[in-house]
Amino acid sequence: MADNKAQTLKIREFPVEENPEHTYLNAEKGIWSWLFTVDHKRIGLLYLFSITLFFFVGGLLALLLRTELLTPAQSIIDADTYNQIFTLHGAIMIFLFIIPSIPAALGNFFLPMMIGAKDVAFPRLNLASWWIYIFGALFALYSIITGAVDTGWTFYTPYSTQTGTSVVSMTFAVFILGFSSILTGINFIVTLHKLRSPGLSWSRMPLFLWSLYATAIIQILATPILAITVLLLAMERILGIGIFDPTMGGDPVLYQHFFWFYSHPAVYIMIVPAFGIISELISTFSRKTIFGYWAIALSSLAIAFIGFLVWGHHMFVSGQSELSSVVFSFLTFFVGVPTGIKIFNWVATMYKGSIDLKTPMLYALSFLFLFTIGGLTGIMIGALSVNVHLHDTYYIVAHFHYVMMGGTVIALLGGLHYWWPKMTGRMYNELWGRITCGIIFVSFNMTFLPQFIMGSQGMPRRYFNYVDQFQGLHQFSTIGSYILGLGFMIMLVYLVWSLFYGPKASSNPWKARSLEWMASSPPAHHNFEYTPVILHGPYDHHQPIREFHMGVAKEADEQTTEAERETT
Amino acid sequence: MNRIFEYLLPPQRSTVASEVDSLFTFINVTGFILFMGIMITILIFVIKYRRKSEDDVTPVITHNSILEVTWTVIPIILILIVFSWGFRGFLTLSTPPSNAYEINVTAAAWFWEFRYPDGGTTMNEVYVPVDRPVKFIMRSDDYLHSMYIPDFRVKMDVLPNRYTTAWFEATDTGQSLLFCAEYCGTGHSDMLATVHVLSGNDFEEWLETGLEVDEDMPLAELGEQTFTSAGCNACHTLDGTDRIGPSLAGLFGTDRELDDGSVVEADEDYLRRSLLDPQAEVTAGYPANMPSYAGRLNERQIDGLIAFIKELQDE
Amino acid sequence: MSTHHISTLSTLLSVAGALLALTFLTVAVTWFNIPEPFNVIVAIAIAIVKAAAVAMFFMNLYWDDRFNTIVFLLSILFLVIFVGITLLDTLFRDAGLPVY
Amino acid sequence: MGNHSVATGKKSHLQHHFVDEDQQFESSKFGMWIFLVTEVLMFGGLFVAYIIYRSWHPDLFYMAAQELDVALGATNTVVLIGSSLTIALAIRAIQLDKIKAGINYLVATIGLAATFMIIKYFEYMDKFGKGIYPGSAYSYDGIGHDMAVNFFSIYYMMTGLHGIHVVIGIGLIGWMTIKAKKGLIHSGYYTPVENTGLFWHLVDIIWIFLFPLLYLID
Repeated sequence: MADNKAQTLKIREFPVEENPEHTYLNAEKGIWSWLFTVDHKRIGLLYLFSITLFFFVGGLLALLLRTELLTPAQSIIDADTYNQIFTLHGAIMIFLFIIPSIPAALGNFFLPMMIGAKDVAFPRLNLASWWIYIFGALFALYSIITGAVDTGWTFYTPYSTQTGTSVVSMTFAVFILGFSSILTGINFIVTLHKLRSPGLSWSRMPLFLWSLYATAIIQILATPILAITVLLLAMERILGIGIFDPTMGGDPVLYQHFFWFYSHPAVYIMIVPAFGIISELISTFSRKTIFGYWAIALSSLAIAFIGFLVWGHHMFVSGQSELSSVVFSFLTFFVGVPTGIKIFNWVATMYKGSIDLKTPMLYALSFLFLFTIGGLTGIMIGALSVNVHLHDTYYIVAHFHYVMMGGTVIALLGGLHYWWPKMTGRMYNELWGRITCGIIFVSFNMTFLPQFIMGSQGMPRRYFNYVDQFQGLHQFSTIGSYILGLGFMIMLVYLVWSLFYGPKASSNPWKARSLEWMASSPPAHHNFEYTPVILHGPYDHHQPIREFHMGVAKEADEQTTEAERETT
Repeated sequence: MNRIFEYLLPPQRSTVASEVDSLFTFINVTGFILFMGIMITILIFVIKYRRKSEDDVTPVITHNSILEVTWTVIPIILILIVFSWGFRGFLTLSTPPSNAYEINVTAAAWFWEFRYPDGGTTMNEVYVPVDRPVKFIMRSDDYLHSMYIPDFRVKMDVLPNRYTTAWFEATDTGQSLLFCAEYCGTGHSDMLATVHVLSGNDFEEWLETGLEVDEDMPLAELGEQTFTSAGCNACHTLDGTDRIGPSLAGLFGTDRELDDGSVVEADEDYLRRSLLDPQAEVTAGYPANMPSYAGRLNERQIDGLIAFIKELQDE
Repeated sequence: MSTHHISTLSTLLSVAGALLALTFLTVAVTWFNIPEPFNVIVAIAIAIVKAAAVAMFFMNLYWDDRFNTIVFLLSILFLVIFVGITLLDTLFRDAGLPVY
Repeated sequence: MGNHSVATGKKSHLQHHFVDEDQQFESSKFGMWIFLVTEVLMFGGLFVAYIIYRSWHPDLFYMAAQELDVALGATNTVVLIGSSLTIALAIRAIQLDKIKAGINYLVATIGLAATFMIIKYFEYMDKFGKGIYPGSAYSYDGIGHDMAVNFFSIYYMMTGLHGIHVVIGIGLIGWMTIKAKKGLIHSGYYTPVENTGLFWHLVDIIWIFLFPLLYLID
């Protein structure tokens, strides 16, 4: 990778410019300078805007579903519409929101900054990936207009090969979106390998980057299987090739293997980046070195790897061989170990820290609460005999919402508040931030705790109509979901408000130590006007902050002062 | 404590239920202890180590091997316990006793059909003896379905291309609900059946009499009974509102416009053809997904249904 | 670092020659009826040797950064995982083969 | 590891965020290798389907493979190996700044790739003539196995996806030829042609496996 000979670099301190005049936001003007930008920060914001849009669309659909479930049988929409809406809710939230959410929005913005690079390795590919994403979204929209899809986001055969809805165009949308995901993954891996600043060894990489690295690896290895799966599914409908459809000699369980070989690792594409954000938040707001750096970093990779061995735990009652169910169940539990290690490390990081309960930290603590529930209920449904009872019930629905929403979305919100001043140069209202976090935390539990109870009582999922005994819990859950929706609306309002009226943010409001905070807020067009040199780890809160401002002195720069150190 | 778990779970009405529930309880209790441990620790830390001033100095603690090994090993031990416990229950669930009473189950969009060893058939109702293992040998006519009886803690997908099996031994008499747990389209959430657990004598008696079609029952009344027992009500209403198929109210004698544009009168012959070969003449505006009832209904039941539909016309 | 490797003419030609010879070999072994499953094993073994030759000498992995080789082998590893665990299901289903 | 030397004067193809040409070349090639990983896994899905159906119906695969023409398959293997050689020679020529020879080798590669597609076309037409189509259009009854269509579905998916890659490869190599003619690639900057070469060799490798798996079942 590099020349092995140690080089002596002349370095000096580069103080951060407060209230910068030239930033990436005003480097170029006009809508075209945004839509066709190759600046990773602007692409990150394009993604942020898109995922927010789709999050609200998906959320509205969810509220519609919850409203329908206020009463058994029909309340406002009919069964077919209900089926289409829960399919769209799942497909939009997964393919258009949560998979690109943290990596493509926050990752794009901060990955190059955190390693002191000017951009990702392939900026044009990065832009292409966003356009492909938009193109895929348009395809999804097209399939909604031409008859929607009612298969569930899992597209299980043979229902998906026989239903009258526009499955083919939806599968092509998924195919295209997968491509976008792959390009982001390639970009991240190459950037992390090849573009790190001097001194930024693997052991000094922020944990957010380790988690993005693990995520990118999963994206590379799993997404192609999704591509071939949906391609086969589309061919099944177009040509009737009969790999998956039993009426043509195919095997529907084989489809489930194909699907989950992607989709199980995909849940780690969704959650692993969240782990990274939480590591940053807990260390920064405890102002303390992270506990067990390597344990957290390597457990991300371990989760990524084990995640590929456990897909069959979605299929314990699918008719796969009992032998494979047993093997899958056994392997499944080993995802729990590295996940547990992370949680314990985060808690240990807070020990003897200097804990400041700012909004991002409140989200981090909410994450610990909700994600631990999500994880422990995961152990529950990994157990074979209990899974037989709980599979395909609301217990599963509650479990994955606790992991995906209580985990990923909460971490995303934490990260969004944490990096908001850096991205926009403005501070949001702290009080409203904390209130909203409280509202979301409480209403989230109101929405999904009852679903655990319904599930263990035997309420199957994807039910338009239900047995009367569940009505009370359903109504409680629906009311919770309304408050949850309200919480997100409040957040949207105060964040947008801060863009215009928020006070100007300093370059490092949280006194964090990782490299992105050493740039001005908002950052300059090329992030750093110098090549940063990294002397300390990203969590070395005991080191003076000026030692984090080191960079390579320009050759013409005569002021090369005291700090002249050797680095490899 | 017990009350909580009684609330959380459906009643235990099969032999495996207690085994499954004990693991459910174990994981919940251990999980709760772990969860509370973590949350209380966090709470203590947050209160005790609250930031006092902007100049707080924190100690550099990078790791602690003993602690880290501990919190790696203890979870491993716990998950091994949970795995083997779950495995044991799964072995029970997936090995039906050889003397089990076998019932053939066919799932189709959107009803359940049960065939008993001596040739009788019921739809959306299944009668089983208490304290005797019962094995379902299941197959689907179309999509994936899943046979789920919460009270018995059994669930198994029903596939179109091969047989899957599930078994249970009910422990007390009464009724339990059977759900379809694998999403299968429009009528998925209405694809329910009732499990009647009868005592040994009652079951024998039911086999003698219950399966026989009551020759004395008036045709229309038999039709009305068949309308629910055969699952027609999953798709057709009697009050004029549309569901998946057209409502049957006032249908008899009207002209039906078919999806190929032709028009037929809904007379007795048409109704019979619709039952036995539903795809041949599909009413315009409705999906062509009604299953064929050929071989599922006997002659008297078909006549009964026709009589019942005719009667709806008169009212 | 010699990643700008320029292959010699003789390397390229001899690799191509070997590939053609192996192609002939893989067809030729089908003329003798090797019993199952050895015929498949022989055919795949020859294919692996050919693929390795292409990867090492045409795609320059032999001279390249070792990490690229690891990356490439990683794809094979995950494919093996996919096939291996799926076969654990398909080969061990009680009911045997799917009925048409 | 990254930015060791401070960027001095910028050279023609160096993008602003790379420190030097070597870093840029290494990054591109590394990116290409990762992309090849996704290609391997995507084809891999089809290989998995192949392996599972072959394990279920070994007799079918034997019977159906008799319909394929080993001679044509072998010819195509030779053609693709030849094209791999010519593109390797093209890269070598460009590395040595023998642009003219490089262009000739690239054109030869396109010629061989086209030959491959033409042979494939005749193979497909021969099958279609007999009614051997993928999926429900299948109407050939010369194979006494009721799952016969299944083998050909897999056959068409595998060779079809491979064929699409050959066509994409032809496009890429054509583009490289134009670039070379315009003098845009030379010993100082040949990254695109190197990556095209990697892509093309992968297409060859996949065929190396398809050939014995589909044609040589005995």
